[in-house]
Amino acid sequence: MKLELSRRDLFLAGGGAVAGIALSPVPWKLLDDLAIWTQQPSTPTPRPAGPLAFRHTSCSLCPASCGLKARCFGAQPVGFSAVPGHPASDGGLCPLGLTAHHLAKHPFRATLPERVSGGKRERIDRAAAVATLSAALAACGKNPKRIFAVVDGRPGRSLSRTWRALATATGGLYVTPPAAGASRSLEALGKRFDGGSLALGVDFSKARRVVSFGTPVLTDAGTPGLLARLRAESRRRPAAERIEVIQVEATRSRGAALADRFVPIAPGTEAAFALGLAHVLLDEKLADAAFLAARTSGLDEFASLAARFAPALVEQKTGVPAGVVTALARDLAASLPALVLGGDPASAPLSAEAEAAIASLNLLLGAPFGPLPVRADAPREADGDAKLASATPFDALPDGSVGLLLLDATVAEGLVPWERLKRALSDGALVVSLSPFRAGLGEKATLLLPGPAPLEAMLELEGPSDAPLSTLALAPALLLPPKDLPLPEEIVREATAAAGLSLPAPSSGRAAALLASKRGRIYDPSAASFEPLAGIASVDALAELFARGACWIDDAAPEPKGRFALLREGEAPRLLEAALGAPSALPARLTTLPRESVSAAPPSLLLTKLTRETTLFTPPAAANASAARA
Amino acid sequence: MDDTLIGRGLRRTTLPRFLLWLVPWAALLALGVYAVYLCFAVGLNQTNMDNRFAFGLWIYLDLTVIALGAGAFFTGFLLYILKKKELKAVINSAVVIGFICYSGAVGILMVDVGQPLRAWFTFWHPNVHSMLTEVTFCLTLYLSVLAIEYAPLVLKNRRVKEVPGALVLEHQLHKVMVVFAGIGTLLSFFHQGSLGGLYGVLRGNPFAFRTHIGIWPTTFFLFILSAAAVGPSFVLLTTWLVGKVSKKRLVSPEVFQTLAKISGSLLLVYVVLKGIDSLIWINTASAKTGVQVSSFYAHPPFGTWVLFAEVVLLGLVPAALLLSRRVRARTGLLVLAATMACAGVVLNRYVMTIQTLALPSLPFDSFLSYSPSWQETAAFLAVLGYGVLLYSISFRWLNLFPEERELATKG
Amino acid sequence: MKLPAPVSFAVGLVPALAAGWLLFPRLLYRTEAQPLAFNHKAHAEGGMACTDCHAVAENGRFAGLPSTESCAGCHAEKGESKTINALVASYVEPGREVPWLVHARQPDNVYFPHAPHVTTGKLACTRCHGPEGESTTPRAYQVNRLSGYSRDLWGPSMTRAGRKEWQGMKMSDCIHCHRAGGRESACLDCHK
Amino acid sequence: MHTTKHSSTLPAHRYTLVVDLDRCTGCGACGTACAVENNIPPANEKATERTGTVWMRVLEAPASSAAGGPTTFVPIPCQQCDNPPCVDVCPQRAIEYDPRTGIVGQIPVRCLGCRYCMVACPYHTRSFNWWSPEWPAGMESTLNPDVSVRTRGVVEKCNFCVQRLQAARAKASAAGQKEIDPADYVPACVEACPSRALYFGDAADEKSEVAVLSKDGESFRLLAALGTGPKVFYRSSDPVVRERLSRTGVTRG
Repeated sequence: MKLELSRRDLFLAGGGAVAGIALSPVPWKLLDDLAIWTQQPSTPTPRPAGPLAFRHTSCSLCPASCGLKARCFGAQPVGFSAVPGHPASDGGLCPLGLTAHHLAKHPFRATLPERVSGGKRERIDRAAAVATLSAALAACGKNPKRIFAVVDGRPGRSLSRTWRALATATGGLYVTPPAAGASRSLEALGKRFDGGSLALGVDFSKARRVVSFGTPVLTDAGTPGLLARLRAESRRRPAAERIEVIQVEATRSRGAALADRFVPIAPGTEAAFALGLAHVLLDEKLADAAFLAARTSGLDEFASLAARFAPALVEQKTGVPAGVVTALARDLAASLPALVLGGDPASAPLSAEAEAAIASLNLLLGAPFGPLPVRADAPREADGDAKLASATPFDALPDGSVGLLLLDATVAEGLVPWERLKRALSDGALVVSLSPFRAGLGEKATLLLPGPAPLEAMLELEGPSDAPLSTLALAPALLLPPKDLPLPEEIVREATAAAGLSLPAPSSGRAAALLASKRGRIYDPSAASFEPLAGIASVDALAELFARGACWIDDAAPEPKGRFALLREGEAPRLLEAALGAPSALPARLTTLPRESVSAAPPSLLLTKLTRETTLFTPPAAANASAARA
Repeated sequence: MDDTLIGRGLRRTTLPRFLLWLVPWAALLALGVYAVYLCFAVGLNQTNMDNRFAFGLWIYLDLTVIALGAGAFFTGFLLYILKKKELKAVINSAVVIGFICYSGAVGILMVDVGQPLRAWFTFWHPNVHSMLTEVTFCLTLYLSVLAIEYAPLVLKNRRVKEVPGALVLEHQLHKVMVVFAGIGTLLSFFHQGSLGGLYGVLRGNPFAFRTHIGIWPTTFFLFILSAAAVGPSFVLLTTWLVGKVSKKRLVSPEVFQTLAKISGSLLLVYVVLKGIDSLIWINTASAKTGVQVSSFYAHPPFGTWVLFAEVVLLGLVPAALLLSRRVRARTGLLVLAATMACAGVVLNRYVMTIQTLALPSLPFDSFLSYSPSWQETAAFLAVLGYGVLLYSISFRWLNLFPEERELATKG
Repeated sequence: MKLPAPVSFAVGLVPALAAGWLLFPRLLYRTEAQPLAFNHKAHAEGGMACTDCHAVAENGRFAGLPSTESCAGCHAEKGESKTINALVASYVEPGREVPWLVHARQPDNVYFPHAPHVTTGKLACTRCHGPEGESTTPRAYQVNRLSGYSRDLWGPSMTRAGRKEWQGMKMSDCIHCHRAGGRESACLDCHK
Repeated sequence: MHTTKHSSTLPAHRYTLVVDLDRCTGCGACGTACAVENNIPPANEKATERTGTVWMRVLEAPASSAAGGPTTFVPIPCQQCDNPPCVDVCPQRAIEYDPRTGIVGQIPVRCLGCRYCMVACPYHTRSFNWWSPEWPAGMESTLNPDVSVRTRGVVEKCNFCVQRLQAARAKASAAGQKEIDPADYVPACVEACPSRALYFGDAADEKSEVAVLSKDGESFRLLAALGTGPKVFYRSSDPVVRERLSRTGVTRG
């Protein structure tokens, strides 16, 4: 019997198979699974790394030292919010701070020492790093053209003592960069006090008019958003209490665009403009006569200088219509208290003469002790017996003299431009950076000793030097540094020892020094309350508070006795010459991310959202290109 | 093999020449396929569309080819439902063109969406309020109808006929064709309309938004009408073009007359209604949103000339021409008028898509520009290449013009 | 001899049915072993409640599975049993978390809060998780090869016919229960 | 808790954002906090302001007067319209208006990426994922586990940090409360704004700050004439700014 298989049988069997599959779960289950499959994330699936907890610390990226409330899953922070009422920041945070937890994973992060030789960058081990550094240290001091210099972005820390001791041991320099914001104006004014140098801060809440010669007061200086907030709040108050911001600047910067009044001015003619305002104030007897009589000296000499700057001349020099100069001066006099701030070392530095003229103008307006209060530095460890080098200002760094340059991790390129540093270096100098990033100055260094990234180590953070009161946080670490990270401070110590030099043991006495001062109050962010420092029982208790993210704030300092000189000895001729000089070139108009220029760390990659996906800010590449041109 | 595939009594060029003719179109298709591959593999960042110009060349293309492809349903409607027997001469060609237009549009749409694998969710979780749902449903269904209408053409091929059952199937299909023509017409009415509704429902866009009649904005009806009007014109145009290229007489002149008359009359109705709609729009848009209609035309290059060109130059004028017996008598003028009619609808679809997106919306927006990337253009041209290929093959091996043999033996 | 039509049909039908019902599930799911032979029943008989290990925190977050640290609260040292030895040696001592394969884990875009269900809604754990607490060894974890999700989301039966309430954790199951109780919900109540 | 109560007994919430334009300095903190909270990836190398994924966009409006005058920065998240033009256009119900919160939700896993909603939205607050999201190695560990990551080819937008509402509801549930503590539900942008230009709350509560602020004469809404009913209000003490920003953009001059 032979089985005949026809095409019909095949069709039937095929039909049966189709029916069988249709009657099985296959099609329906597959349909469902495929639907889910098309929704499969080809993306990371974030899972909590532990239970949710909030931890407090302070941001170390810029001098503002804002309080951070970190939302953490297990040990992993996933976001920050500001801490309302925090003494340093009062609830403000900037884009840089909001992304601080990304920096440990930044693509430019370095976790091993790197050396650049012959134009090639190579990773080296700890021993090689120590050897390179110790050879360079040993060579220092022998040749006066190849000295050692260390740049410290945040002087006054316990670590700063180590750097000062190292400078002493090698016969080198301990260099401090200018502080960001309005510090230069405050210094210029403080120097005129006859009781010696006086530290002043800025208290915007006490001013009705803020005249800024390029200081980004609304956008980028001091506590993020503070002046914008104060100004907006004042608008709901009677007209006489409103705060107005007047920006005097050569370009329509972001700050100028936001100011209530923008006075475009020929670049480099700020001194003439300030003296013009002084002229009107004195000529029309609008200056704060009581303050001048009680608190200043040298009015006649200054008046005769200012007399030369009639509004007509000022118009000719600065391009600002005479009427605008007069009206502004009258408005300032009518809306006291007013204050005037100079440029910003990071974005728009002014000449010393312009700062001097601005200091005089502040005196005519009676700004000191009101909008410009006296402040004291946060308590520091006493030098004691230790022989420690004193600070050399960055501007005073001699050209072509440095054979070994050590850049602390806190040094920001915006305040310490590489072009200026290069001038100070002698041929074949070794540039050591302790930055954890292969970016900014870390990229320029020939020996990179990367340390812990932001949030990976406890840091001593003082608030900005132009804040009305000093603050201090011993900000706890949130993240663990990579396991095998060689600590740069240890490498430096080893290399120093290998070079036959000695350093004092590392100290950590800041909390003790603070406690001993009995000054100020401490803010506990978890309780959102202040406690007088005098009430803290022990250094351990204080340290524990700091470990919970606390922040100390100073008491208001008493008004000192003494007078300000309206002009310093021999200042008048220089001032006159500068104010009558020709305008300078127009600076490029850039809008960098807030605080980008004063941060030692590169911005998180997420901030490309702002620089690439909005038109608000100049992309970093364009900013670098035009900075190089300038 | 090739010879035996060509319909009896039809004369076609030699196979090598035919293949040579296909080469450039195949190249176009291949380039487009590569562009589509890029869009799938790398993503839609290969296009120049962006968050503000979220629709671009492709959506415009879809709207346009579907309007032009309307000849398929409308000729079917005229032939099978209204019994305009003379249109039998072009129905096959119209079906092929419709199939090309619709399949091209659906294909491009699948590239245009970011997650084509999820496109079928529309059937699973449909939002009945969305015009796009209506478009998706009707388009897919109508494409299936077109495939069914296409099938008899293939089945009647000399060689396919020899397969047992093919003729029976063809005969059965022929008997129910009137049903499919009806279904096709209904579906087409809906998706042509909902394509218009796509923009007419945009409440946030005073330029595109139109008064609603029932649940549909007026653009719903205008799109149906304009598509029905230019469909016959496009059939006329393609038939004439195929005749020119193949150097053959394919249909008798009366067919052109009928197509032109129908197209002209519908176009006239469309233009009148479009005019009325524009007047209503001008008077209600500003009343509702405070926007003067003139400000829509204050952003060059979109001046009032656009409206004029759409309604008068490429609307009223071709309508008049197509309705004039003296114009119809001269093929050159007739073809010009049909071209103008098609151009009017092409412009309308352009305006609805591009001007809608380009006009500023927020108070600090500016007029936006957009130019397609080469990938978008290549994918666009691939539809053209695919169309010519499929049409050429169909023309060679299927009997697209039933009158052709007769006319060839006669003349 | 010619085959009768039903026979030809059956020649196709039967293997297809067999493949669809018997082979397909094996192909679709992959079985993975749990890291430890955890005994729920022993813990429950020891007087522990589900929430002793799987608690809702004060902030409303469900803690999920207990950390190794909490296991170590009772099982810090070896000796009691093989499983405990393994726990101590592999996880407690090196301080690692146990990589449990979670039957009830939902896709990443799903947000399921325990607090409204357990605390407010007073639903028993068993309502959704079944008699998991009575198990003496952990059930084998089956993962869908296509979707990568646990088989428990679909339920044990391929057809989902006749399944118990706790068998299956698909969106339709959630919706079913919510609708039955007249509880309205929006997409973003349960999706993130 | 909403999910456990019958709808008829539910009080309707109207979560509302008020933006004080006097305070905004365009610093970008809101958008940054938003990107961190919502797991928005860093910009692709080729991304521009028109192809980026930005939920909270800050735009610079022209100066308020011809003579220059201060610039106004306008942060624009999804306007959470009460009469949203986007919901009805989605072909597969990937957008939903929740009548209990007023939040317009977009469900990326349902989205097929047709971008019709983007065309429909006059505020341009949606982003299409033109690229696959990518994070540098290791940075995924900083992602927020409360928000799922979206894939290439889908549309996304602001949802008022609804995950924070979810968390607040769960917290209320755990504490046996029916209503959330308003302090527990604050979107990331509001929390981040250093000049406190953003106010958030439930406008259904007549006494809430947002209810009061949104009703006074200084508040207005963008494109109010279109009838979309946004729940994002803007306010300015400058009548010129108010007038200019409440216009429809197509109107020239």
